[in-house]
Amino acid sequence: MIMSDTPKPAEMNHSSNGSPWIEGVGLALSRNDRYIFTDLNFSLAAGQILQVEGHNGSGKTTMLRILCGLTLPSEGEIRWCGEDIRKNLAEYYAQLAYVGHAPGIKGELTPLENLELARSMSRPRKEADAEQVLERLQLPAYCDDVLCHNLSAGQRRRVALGRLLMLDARLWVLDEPFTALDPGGRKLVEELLSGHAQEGGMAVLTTHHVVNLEGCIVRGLQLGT
Amino acid sequence: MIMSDTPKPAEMNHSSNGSPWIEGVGLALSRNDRYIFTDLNFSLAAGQILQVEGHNGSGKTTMLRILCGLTLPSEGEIRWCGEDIRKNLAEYYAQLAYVGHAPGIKGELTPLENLELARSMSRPRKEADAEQVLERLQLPAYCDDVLCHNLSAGQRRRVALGRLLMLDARLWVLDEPFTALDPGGRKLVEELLSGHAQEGGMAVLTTHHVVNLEGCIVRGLQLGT
Amino acid sequence: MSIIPNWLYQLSSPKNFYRFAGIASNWCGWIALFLLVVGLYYGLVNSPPDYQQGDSARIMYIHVPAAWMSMFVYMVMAGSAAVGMIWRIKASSAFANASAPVGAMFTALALATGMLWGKPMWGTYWVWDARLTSELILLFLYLGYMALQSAIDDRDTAARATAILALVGMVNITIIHYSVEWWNTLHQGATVTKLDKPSIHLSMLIPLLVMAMAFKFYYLSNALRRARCELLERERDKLWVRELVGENNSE
Amino acid sequence: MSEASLGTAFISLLRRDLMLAYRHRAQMLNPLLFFVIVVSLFPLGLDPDPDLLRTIAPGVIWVAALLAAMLSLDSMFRSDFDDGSLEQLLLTPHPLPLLVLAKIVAHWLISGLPLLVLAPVLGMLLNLGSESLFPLLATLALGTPVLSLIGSIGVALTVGLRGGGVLLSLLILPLFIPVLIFAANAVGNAGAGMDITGQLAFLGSLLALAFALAPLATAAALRISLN
Amino acid sequence: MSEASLGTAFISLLRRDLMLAYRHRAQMLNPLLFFVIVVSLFPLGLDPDPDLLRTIAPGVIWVAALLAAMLSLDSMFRSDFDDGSLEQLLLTPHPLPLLVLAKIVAHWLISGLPLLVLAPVLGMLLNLGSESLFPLLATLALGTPVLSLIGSIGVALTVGLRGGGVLLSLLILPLFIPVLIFAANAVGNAGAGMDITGQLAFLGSLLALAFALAPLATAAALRISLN
Ligand code: HEM
Ligand SMILES: Nc1ncnc2c1ncn2[C@@H]1O[C@H](COP(=O)(O)OP(=O)(O)OP(=O)(O)O)[C@@H](O)[C@H]1O
Ligand SMILES: Nc1ncnc2c1ncn2[C@@H]1O[C@H](COP(=O)(O)OP(=O)(O)OP(=O)(O)O)[C@@H](O)[C@H]1O
Ligand SMILES: [Mg+2]
Ligand SMILES: [Mg+2]
Repeated sequence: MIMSDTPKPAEMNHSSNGSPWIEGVGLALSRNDRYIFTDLNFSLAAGQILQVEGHNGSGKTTMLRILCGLTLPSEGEIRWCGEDIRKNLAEYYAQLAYVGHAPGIKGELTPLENLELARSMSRPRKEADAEQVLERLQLPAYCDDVLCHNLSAGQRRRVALGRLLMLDARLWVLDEPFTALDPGGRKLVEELLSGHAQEGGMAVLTTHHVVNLEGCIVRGLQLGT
Repeated sequence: MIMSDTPKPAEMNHSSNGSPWIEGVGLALSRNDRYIFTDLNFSLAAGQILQVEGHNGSGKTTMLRILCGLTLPSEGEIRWCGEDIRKNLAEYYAQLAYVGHAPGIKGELTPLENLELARSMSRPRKEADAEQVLERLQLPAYCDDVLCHNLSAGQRRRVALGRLLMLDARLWVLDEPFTALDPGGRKLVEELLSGHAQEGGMAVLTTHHVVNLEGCIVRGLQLGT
Repeated sequence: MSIIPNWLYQLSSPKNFYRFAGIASNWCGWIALFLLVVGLYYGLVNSPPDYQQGDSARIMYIHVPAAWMSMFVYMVMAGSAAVGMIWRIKASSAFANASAPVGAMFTALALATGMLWGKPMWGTYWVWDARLTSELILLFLYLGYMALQSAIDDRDTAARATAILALVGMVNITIIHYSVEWWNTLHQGATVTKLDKPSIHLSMLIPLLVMAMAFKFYYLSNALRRARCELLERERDKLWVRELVGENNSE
Repeated sequence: MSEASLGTAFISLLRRDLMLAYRHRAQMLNPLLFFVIVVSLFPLGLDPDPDLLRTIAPGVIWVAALLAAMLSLDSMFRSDFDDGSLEQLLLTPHPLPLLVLAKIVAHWLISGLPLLVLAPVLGMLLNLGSESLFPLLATLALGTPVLSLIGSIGVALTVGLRGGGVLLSLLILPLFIPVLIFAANAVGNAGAGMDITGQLAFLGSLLALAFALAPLATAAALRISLN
Repeated sequence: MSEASLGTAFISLLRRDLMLAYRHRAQMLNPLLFFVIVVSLFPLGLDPDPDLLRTIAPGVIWVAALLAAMLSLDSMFRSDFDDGSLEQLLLTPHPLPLLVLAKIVAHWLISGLPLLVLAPVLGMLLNLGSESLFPLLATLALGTPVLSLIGSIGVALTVGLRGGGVLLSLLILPLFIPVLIFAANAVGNAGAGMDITGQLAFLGSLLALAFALAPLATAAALRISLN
């Protein structure tokens, strides 16, 4: 079940140079007394990207939700810089940005309003400007005044991904970020990801598609048998 | 804007051999008085597959909804065997199966219940059996008793696609059917599609991914500039 | 298009309607003003005080036309919304939308004048009487129409949805009108609108009718002006609007 | 090639809605409990003078019925809209008004019928005389289906919209009022020994009218809302 | 690296919820209209005798408050849950109970405050004496926030938890009842010239208790529901 596991010495490294790292230790989850996965271990250092893989229903989404502290694992824990995230959720969440299956944007607000809202709810990136972010995400200008529920699926996803650029998060957790995006949009997200990694950020993502992350350290985590 | 258009003689052919065909004539749609597309024409004969292409927000979903008669075009009409579908919606709908962005399955019902419901609401395929369909869609057996909102995204999508196998529809309209599916699932849907085409069915689909439909006549319709 | 006369069909194009409405709204406005002055003079100054009610009866010249208009406007609104929905005529929907605030205003006016009149006549501003209540409901219907319209942001969809609402609300109009017969109420029964023999003196009837006409023309003038604005906004990307705006700018 | 049967579709849809309601028992009880609370609030909060209670009983029970219908109407098409089932409903070969009717019937079975069952008990709580009991039941039997029928139009018009609940009530409460007036009036008059066939006839014809027109209007409204 | 400010988050969330309710200025009128309609249902259904109306006025206004709370509670977390905003709310660095409080405040501003503004007018329509006006306002001011606070717990428990049982109704409605009884009672007594400090004190302490505990309970319930 475990494809890649960091040996202990590596962890020592992380802590010594002061940059953050995250690890999952002995994770297991059962639903209705059926184990979806057991004894899952991984670890991720600054500048690395973890790609969670597995067939439909193998527990990828569940695993990401555990990573975010949304779902309680049946066994094991998530550690941020060596400490269980449950000990200091607030500090952990200040470093985290999550984009899940559900976009987490309000259909009755415009893209601009949604991004402004996202910014004010967590730790904002200093230089972030909602309008520029939307431009960066190649959302056509006429969309600025259209309510999000009128946008197309791909446009909505772009707005949701805009959150990553509004927040100053070290750890990105992305559940199938490429869904609904056209090839141009996919390329864009790949660029965002590798840029983030090069700045020393971390990302955990799932996708059923081939991703092209040049110049990044991509690790794999295989779920399901 | 039009990439492929069937010449008149082809239409004559369709009608003469009695198999159905569908065409869109001079379609245009405006939202809040802004045109999303204008003067769109296409036509599709039995055994063919139409792949609608375009960047995010180019109007693919809207176009499929027009095809289903859900959205009223600002101009133009859809014709089924040469006749405006609005003239005889019931007969048209007996031939149609639509799987949209929203799965159209109830989260509080089990997959089996959902498929049974789908069958009883439209013209069922004679030999269709919900349990076999779920098996064909490679849904693990334990899912049969799990409520759909507990299923994973990909599993839910499989249930939604199950509708295609429960109904006896000549025309499939699929909006990004590959979303959330793992490679195995995608292969499955490709097989379903080419099987359907070989039996003389028609399909209209959108997808941002490369599809491999061997032995099928795949036509393209490009939206957006 | 055989159902609609050709001239009406041509009129229904936004551009022609805009031209026509501009002229008509001006004319109606002036006529309304003239009739209003005449009606008010005859009603408030020149007509005899009522033998039972004295001078307070003069409220009638506002109240009764306003009450009539409140229902009349609703019917026009529902009709034009229906036409707009069925034949997808923007001008017709725009006219329906423009009617709603005017109608609501007349309804509020009828309610207010009725309440003012009620104090000297019945000793109270408000009773929960069938006609009064149904008039209040009519106000809610207008407000509901406007609320629904403002809640839907696609204008075509909004026009069709509000048309259905307006048509369903028509049932209520019947109830308002017959409320006086169905329940025994404080409110006066039909006096003017009895067809055979109006039980009202001619010297009061004439100013009343003049006021009624004045209100009608005011309605037309106001609603046409509003419909014009809405059309202009909706067609802002169309050639004729650009030309129009261009003309004005170059002047 | 087996044909699509309207009867099967109608029954399946009805069964589905009842099943969903049953799985959501909590939500189902909400309007019912609300009904009981509204009715019992009056004897509890007011001074419990038996005569007073008897006078207000018909009105209170009817207003409570109205409000309970309102509460449950809100979710009539919402979840179907959200998960795309409504689209699928529109795409069946069956006449939409009849399918809509199945949903309305389900709504009435869930929200109207229980009131009929509860009404005698509540009437007793409010000292309603036994001579008013039958008229109360009769008006409820004729009137609550009208609420479901008319309400469905409003819900269909507002299904995709935000601020749903309040907007919905703005649209439909005015349309409910005739039912309320005639029904409460009938029960009150029955208590005073008067004849109420007139009111019952009115309610009956309202029901017939609503039954004939509301499914059509609702179906049209749904097609518009989904446009 | 600028820090996340709790104040900003609280205000933005509050503003967002208000904005969602009133996308257009005109929509601010909706709750007010709603109350007028609900309150006018009673005189229509009952016999519109001024004395009778005065007696039932407190009950009527309180039922309207309850209805407004119930109608809007249902959607308090639902749309946030459906579109994933609720997840995002849980993932902010701020203490969840305080963010939840922002949502509760928004709910009260939408469903409770308009009633306070309108109460004098509605009281007049229902012939309520001027001596009852202050007590009515006082009970509404103390009581409606309690409805929002307690209600939020129930909604949070049931938001994702389908078939979760009869919990919601059984949990929140019984808690609403004391509020209603004491409030309606206080207004009634005030009309009869009696002292009502007792009732007000009770409502006040209920409010204090709910204020202290409800956001905590709601936050915990949300975490459980999203698990
Ligand atoms: C708020 C209070 C009132 C309201 C809402 C109200 C409403 C109405 C309405 C809707 C009509 C038109 C009925 C129809 O044409 O079918 C009307 C007509 C009339 N009202 Fe009132 N009214 C009020 C108070 C009064 C009072 C106090 C009086 C005087 C005693 C009065 C006298 C009349 C008369 C004489 C008519 C014309 C009846 C006819 O010929 O149709 N109203 N009112
Ligand atoms: N209550 C439950 N009872 C039984 N099984 C459950 C329950 N809840 C969830 N599951 C199972 O847990 C798994 C959840 O998987 P998850 O959503 O994490 O999958 P995933 O890897 O993200 O899949 P996908 O690629 O389709 O998104 C599914 O197999 C689902 O059937
Ligand atoms: N009310 C509105 N006002 C302005 N634009 C609108 C409105 N409603 C929809 N649109 C626009 O119409 C288009 C809808 O496109 P549609 O959903 O059909 O795109 P799509 O091709 O399916 O895109 P995707 O690949 O992202 O799914 C979008 O560009 C959207 O911004
Ligand atoms: Mg997943
Ligand atoms: Mg799309």
